[in-house]
Amino acid sequence: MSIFIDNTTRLVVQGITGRDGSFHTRQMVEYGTQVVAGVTPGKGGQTFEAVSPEGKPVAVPIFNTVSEAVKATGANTSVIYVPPPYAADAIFEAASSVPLVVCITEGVPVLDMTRVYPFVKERGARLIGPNCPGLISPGRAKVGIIPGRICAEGPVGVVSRSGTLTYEIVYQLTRAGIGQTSCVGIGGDPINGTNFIDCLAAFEADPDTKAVALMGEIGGTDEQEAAEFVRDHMKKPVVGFIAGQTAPPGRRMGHAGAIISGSSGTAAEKIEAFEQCGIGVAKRPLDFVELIRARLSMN
Amino acid sequence: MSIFIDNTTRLVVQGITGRDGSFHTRQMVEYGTQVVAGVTPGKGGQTFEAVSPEGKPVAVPIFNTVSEAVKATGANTSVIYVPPPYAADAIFEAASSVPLVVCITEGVPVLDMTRVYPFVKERGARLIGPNCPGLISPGRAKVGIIPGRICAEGPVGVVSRSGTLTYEIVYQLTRAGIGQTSCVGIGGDPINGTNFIDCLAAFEADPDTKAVALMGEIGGTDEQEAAEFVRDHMKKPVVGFIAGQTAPPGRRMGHAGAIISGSSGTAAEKIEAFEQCGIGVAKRPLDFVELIRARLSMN
Amino acid sequence: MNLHEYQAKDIMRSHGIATPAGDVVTMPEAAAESARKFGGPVMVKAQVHVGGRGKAGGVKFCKTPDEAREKAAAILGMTIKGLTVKKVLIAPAADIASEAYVGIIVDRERKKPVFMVSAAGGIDIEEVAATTPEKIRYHAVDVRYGLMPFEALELGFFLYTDAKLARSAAKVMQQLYAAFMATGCSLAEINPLVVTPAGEVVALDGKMVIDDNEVDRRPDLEALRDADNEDPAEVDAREHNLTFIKLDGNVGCVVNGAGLAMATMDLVKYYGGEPANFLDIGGSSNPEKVVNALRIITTDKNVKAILFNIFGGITRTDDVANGIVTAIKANPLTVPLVIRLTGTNEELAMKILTENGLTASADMDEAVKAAVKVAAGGVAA
Amino acid sequence: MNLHEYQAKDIMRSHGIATPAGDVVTMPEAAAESARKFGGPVMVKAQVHVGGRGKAGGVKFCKTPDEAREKAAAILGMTIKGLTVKKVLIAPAADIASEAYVGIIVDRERKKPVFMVSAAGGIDIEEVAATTPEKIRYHAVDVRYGLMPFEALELGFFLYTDAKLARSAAKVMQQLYAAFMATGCSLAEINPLVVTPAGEVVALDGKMVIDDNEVDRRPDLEALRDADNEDPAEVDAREHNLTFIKLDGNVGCVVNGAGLAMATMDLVKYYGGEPANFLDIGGSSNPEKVVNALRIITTDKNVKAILFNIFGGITRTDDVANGIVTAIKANPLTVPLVIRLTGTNEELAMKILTENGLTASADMDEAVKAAVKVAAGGVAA
Repeated sequence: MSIFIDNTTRLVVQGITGRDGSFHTRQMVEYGTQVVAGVTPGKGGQTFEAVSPEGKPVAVPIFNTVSEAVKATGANTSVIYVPPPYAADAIFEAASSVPLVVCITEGVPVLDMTRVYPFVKERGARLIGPNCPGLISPGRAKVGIIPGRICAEGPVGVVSRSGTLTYEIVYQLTRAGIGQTSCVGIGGDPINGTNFIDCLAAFEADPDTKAVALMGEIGGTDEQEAAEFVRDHMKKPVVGFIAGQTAPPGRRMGHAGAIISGSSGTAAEKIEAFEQCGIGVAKRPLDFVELIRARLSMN
Repeated sequence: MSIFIDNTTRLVVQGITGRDGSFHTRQMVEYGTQVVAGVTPGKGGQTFEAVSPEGKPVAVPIFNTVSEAVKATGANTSVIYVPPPYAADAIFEAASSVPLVVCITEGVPVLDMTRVYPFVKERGARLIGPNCPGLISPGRAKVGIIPGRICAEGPVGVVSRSGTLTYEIVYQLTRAGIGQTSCVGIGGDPINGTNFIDCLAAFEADPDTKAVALMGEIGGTDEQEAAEFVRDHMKKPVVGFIAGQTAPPGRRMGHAGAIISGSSGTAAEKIEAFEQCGIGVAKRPLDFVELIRARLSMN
Repeated sequence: MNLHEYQAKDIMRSHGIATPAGDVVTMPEAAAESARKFGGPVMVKAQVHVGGRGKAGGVKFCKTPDEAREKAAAILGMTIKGLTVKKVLIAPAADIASEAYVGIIVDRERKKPVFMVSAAGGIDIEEVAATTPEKIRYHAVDVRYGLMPFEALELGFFLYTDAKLARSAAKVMQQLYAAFMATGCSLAEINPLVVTPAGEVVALDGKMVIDDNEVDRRPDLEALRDADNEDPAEVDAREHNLTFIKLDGNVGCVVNGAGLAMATMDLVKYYGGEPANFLDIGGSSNPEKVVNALRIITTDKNVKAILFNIFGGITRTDDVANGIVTAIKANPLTVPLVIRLTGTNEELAMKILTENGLTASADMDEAVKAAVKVAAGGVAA
Repeated sequence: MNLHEYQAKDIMRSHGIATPAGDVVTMPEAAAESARKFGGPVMVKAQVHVGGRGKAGGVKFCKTPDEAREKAAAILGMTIKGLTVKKVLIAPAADIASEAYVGIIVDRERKKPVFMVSAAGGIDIEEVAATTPEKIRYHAVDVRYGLMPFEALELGFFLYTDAKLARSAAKVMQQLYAAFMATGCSLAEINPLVVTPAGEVVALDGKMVIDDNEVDRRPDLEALRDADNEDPAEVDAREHNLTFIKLDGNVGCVVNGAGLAMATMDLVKYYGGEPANFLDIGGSSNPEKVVNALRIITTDKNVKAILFNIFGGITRTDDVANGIVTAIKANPLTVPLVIRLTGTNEELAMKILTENGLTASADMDEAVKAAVKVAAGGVAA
């Protein structure tokens, strides 16, 4: 089992002919994801060529609009690789047609997100991102840009606000022989569609997930709320890490959301929340391996 | 029993110091309605004088905002007598604080209502109107402008799109000794907060209501949908009337909603829907008396 | 409030929609001059607030300035559905590759502005809706979010398979939506939306209807009104805060409230008469309104009897009685008057009427029957 | 992106907010001239992108033009929190009856713009929030509907009991909200909002921070940037699509991805070192980026070792290796270099480095430990 995506995922790629979209579509197809459609307005009727895990050519049909693509192919998930000024519209379009939308685009204005967020909720859709690496359920499907070969099937759920840091930790877990049910990058922006709690709840409900690794960052209070959720609603063990312990206040550390405002959003208060709520604290990425291993062996 | 308003109604009047607001507030208080607050920005702290049914002076406190009024008095219903350009904002304000909002104002732009409608729904509030006479539950409370003395307590629920036509019919019923549980004017505008079906469902659920009188008009398809609802979901008898049988197509008959567009919205098709769905058809207002009487005696 | 084609096009142009330049003229010679200026074939189009101008002969294609003068002379002064043509629009005749339809109305069922678009434009859209409904696509706009770019593009692709045209059409959708909202419309329509041989998407005809409730709060919209092109009695009534619609019967009706006014007309018909009008004096009971109502009704020479039907709620019936007395003292009536009054201050009203030699009934059916009878030549009640 | 006070006020003024006229000057004599023009006492205010100007001595009250010249001379060239003051704003000193605070921020928890208003203005709002939270009212705006008039008025009445002042303040709320949305802000603030003795509501100081993501798509906003008032290395980095923040340590870090960059800094600290910077080369692996990153880092004389930490996902590690080789061939390094590379094309990258006399580790902890050691004066790895 896994969360959000699996073998039944039928993916439409918005911006399939763009630089990032085309590269990652090939990667996703190669990983075995069922990419059933692409969307690029004006290229409807063309096809996009990729190669299956078995080395066979795959021709993905391209449509002008998401609604056409969904109608023709039964897509149930969309991934968005369009430039920031058009990303909000792409999310609106996707959420109008499919229940799961993954937006990779970095640089979406936060005021756009104040409109996107209620829209997606009203539609009853789930948005992951924006500004995220997407997600992967090893051996089943990947949607986004997480490198497939660093992952392995196994019992750990991974959820993170950042991209390459997630890869680092997943890679270390995999090298140590600890595989994953699903790895979800929720994104580093101040407003995103899916938060830690959504993922923790899904992992708690997933029978195959035995432990969860959570990578937070400075900024906001999502990690504190996640910690309370772990304390109040989770039976499964959780190990957490906070990036940005050395970050100075008032400076945005790359991610639009990674900023310590006044006295709030510091790594120290998040780590304290973890400790108080029974979350194992990894002081450095490498610590995940032993902390997770210990918790898995307790089961 | 009654629908929407009764002895527990605690009313705040928006625009209490205006020409219409002050007149009708006195009428409502005199009828025995619990008018607990008024709102006129800038007159907060003053009081509005009225006279109770027992002839005693009543001092209604005035507030600057609805939220203050609700906080101080526990008001649970608002009635709006403010000029059309401000009516939409008054509805937004009311729906943010109380679950029942009655807007009397005539002339609210329909594009304002396209924003008001989803807002009220999101808040889980009920809006009656705009451009309506409000409602009355004889012997319990009146909210709006329906003259109290033409009504009497009894077993008939009344729902109507128009004002004085309703008075006419209620008056004829009352004169014939047939009283009412509640009389609701839902208003004559193309977009209003509460429709026939909402009221029919409430009357069906109200144990004291034994029959329903429904006054429709040309324009739209609300009466047709109401007829289907009566057929599919109501056990209680309903008698209906359609005003505008002689109205020419394409001309708006006073009410913004009373217009026959193309071949739809005619009185003939509405009357046919009534007949097909088992609604007794009053050919003229006077016919209500005998049609209702016959149905009440069958119980 | 209906706008003329040229006014609708001006508004659309100000929102960025491409629409051919044209001149509005009132004299045949000016039409010829305008045609000369455009230097090619032109259309001469009657500017009246009714549909079906074309079928009525109000739209003509002219190859030369002389022809434009001739056709303009024929159209100016023409009567279309009761309205006299006082202005014509002279616009260059367009070379058309395809014709589509784009319209927005406020839909009462969905409670939203709804786009209707069809590649089968140029003709009556109601006909398309009735005969080939699959050729129309409807799209309801959630005004909280506005028309989203992807929605506009979906509509564009419904009209054109070519991506460039679809994008141009999508832009027109956005612009028309902006114009619709900014102008407080209940309807905005481009029919036809054409593609020129050069591949441009152009609005060849435009129609807008503004919500009267918006006009009330916005003087800038009131300035667009062409009272010249409306029934003078209706204009007169509106200026005195009365709602009046002329009909073809002989029983003049004065009623308070729109629903009761319609029901009164219906009852006139029920008893074998024909109403001469819809007239709602509204909720306030200023005697002056009654005076104006009587003045307007009596200008209709078809009226053979006048029926008052007043249910006093907010309206005080004594005010109405005073208004009637004042009006007929100033201008004695030449047709019989039947009065029904009940409700607020009914007794006082009856007293005022009696003192002035008038009688009244408290019963609606009785009064309507009497009015129908006297209008048909019977004796006054 | 931070705006200067005078820029924020210009934008507020263009949205209708009353705010005193002022002159931005760069020379003391011009300050005196401006003060002469205003003809009364003035404020001389440093225009720098940091808070706490007042406490740092960057805001002064001056009674005469001579005093304005003197104070301007003192403030111009002053360094506040590392930034040199190059402009001062000269504005008439206002006679103040009361001071309030009005701010809007995008709140990540509510996912909406949130108003914060307080009658206790003129001082640090975070202090008010900490000590007397009941003096602040928060109001989240649903952007689908915008700030509604009744909401603005509620906020107005929270500030002032007088209805006229409350209405004036409500108008300011609407205008500030409009400015906030139109300018793509993440913060907009008026502190203080004052009432003049004449009863006018005026913005005496204004602050705006624009969302960098908005700046990226709107050249009109980019034009407001004052690169003069930012760290030159950070400006340089931004112009080359790198995210760089200077810190006080001695281990220069080059990392791909913000989260990994922060984790790398943290690990430097964990092993007893101090990071000299945050530097994210992003997801794309153009060798040119690596060249620029090295150039920017090596301008910092505190840097005693440079650490690369690259996890190749989208980023191709061979591109990074090529960038390193190119950069050090052009400008040989004067400090030791420690490289950690793993992921996409890792073997090719290792080969490129080895051929050029460089070594690399695949292990993050090992590399960080080595970098800390050499920076502290140990031997290069």
